Amino acid sequence: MIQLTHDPIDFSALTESVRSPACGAVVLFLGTVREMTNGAQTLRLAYDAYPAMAEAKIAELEAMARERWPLQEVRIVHRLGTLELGEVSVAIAVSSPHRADAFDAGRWLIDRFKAVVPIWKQEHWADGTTEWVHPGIADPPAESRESGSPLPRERGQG
Amino acid sequence: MIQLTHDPIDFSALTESVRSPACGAVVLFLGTVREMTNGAQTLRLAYDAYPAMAEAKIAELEAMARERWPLQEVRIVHRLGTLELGEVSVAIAVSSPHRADAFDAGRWLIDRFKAVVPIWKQEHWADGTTEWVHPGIADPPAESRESGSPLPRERGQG
Amino acid sequence: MTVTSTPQISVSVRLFAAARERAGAEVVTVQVPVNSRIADLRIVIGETVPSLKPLAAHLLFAIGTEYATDDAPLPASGEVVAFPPVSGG
Amino acid sequence: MTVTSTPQISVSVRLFAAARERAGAEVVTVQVPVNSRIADLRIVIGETVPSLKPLAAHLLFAIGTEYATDDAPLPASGEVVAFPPVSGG
Repeated sequence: MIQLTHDPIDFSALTESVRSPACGAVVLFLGTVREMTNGAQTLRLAYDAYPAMAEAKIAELEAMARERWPLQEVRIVHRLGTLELGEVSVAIAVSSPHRADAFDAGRWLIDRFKAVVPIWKQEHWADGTTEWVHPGIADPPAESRESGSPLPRERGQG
Repeated sequence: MIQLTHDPIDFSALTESVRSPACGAVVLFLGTVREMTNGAQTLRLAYDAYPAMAEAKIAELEAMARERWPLQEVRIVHRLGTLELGEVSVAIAVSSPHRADAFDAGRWLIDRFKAVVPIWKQEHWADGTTEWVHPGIADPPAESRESGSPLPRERGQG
Repeated sequence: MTVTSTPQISVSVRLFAAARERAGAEVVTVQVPVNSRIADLRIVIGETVPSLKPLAAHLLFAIGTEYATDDAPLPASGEVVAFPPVSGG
Repeated sequence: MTVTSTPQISVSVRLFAAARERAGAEVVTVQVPVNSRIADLRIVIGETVPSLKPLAAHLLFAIGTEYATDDAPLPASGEVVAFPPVSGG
């Protein structure tokens, strides 16, 4: 199935596709584009990826989740390109006979996704600047507002 | 909004309605009618409620969740009447700036819902019998298959 | 000669799920001594409606739309709700 | 007179996100001594491409579609992927 897409994510179809009479529980997680981050206003986000590795890592995460929890269906989709405020960047849907497993697996999947899948977010701030988000390197919004920062503010592609 | 309904739950509209540019996370939980429970096969379920109290308790749960977590939107809907295998009995959708709060709140809401909201499930087993599910009174499927049980097997309304 | 007895009041108990099915009625009316509490009603229900006896210890009670614990006094309305443990979701 | 030097190999490093933007290129090619490991490449990248120096300590490396740790030998293909910490989701 498609794991990376430039089109809007059809989370309804995704949720529908994991439902099963074998299951008592479905958990859907949506990541959406938030306007405010630590007081800084976002206009939109751009997502870039290393697609082959991202798809391989997503497949690995699904396999690991299936080893840890009795999951019936697992669907993971991430969107790339430019996303407006409120749009869905990532959708993870899982189904399981019992709800504890569905919640645990859904949460583990998004946590691990954000740690290992090679996808990057570029903030397009309301002040007209852009900035790649790279956790652990710096606190991006704060740094971007300082002058003389050791990591000069990134300039966007558009 | 409608919290109890005899119609199929439109979980897509429910999810859509909690999305917000103020939020980075949406969690949707669906309870669905599972075919097998401890080896016993279900044909369908019937749900009954004490509607006024159920709605009051659902409103209370929403208010308590909003005190505990910074939630933007909360939607809780439970279906009543007869449900076929795989159909959605309950849908809980929450949105929050950050995902940990959305997961914690979603899980807390369904756990508390199942403990305090006056709604009851009646199993319609594949062997033609029916049985109200009342947690803590007995292990329903096991007991229902014994003769001479102190709680004689319930007979269904249809 | 007059037999003195504790004054009784009539309480309507609205039932749900297995309790309603066992009783064969949506509402049962029982007599309890004045100043009774929910705990007293629980016992009386089991004695008055034998089909509810196996459930009586497990029944949950509500007054209006609020749960009522065993130490709660019976309401002036004389209307109480009783049901077995919930199983929605 | 001949100057002896360690034999060098050429490594193509494919970049993403801030690393690509800083380098101004999707791929940079650097020379490293034979038998180098990822840790050596990390140092050479920072020295060869000054705009990547502030990122070098934070770069993640991959060979093909698998993460490669600092102790991993450079691949025979001479192709490596490098990017800053991921931020999808």
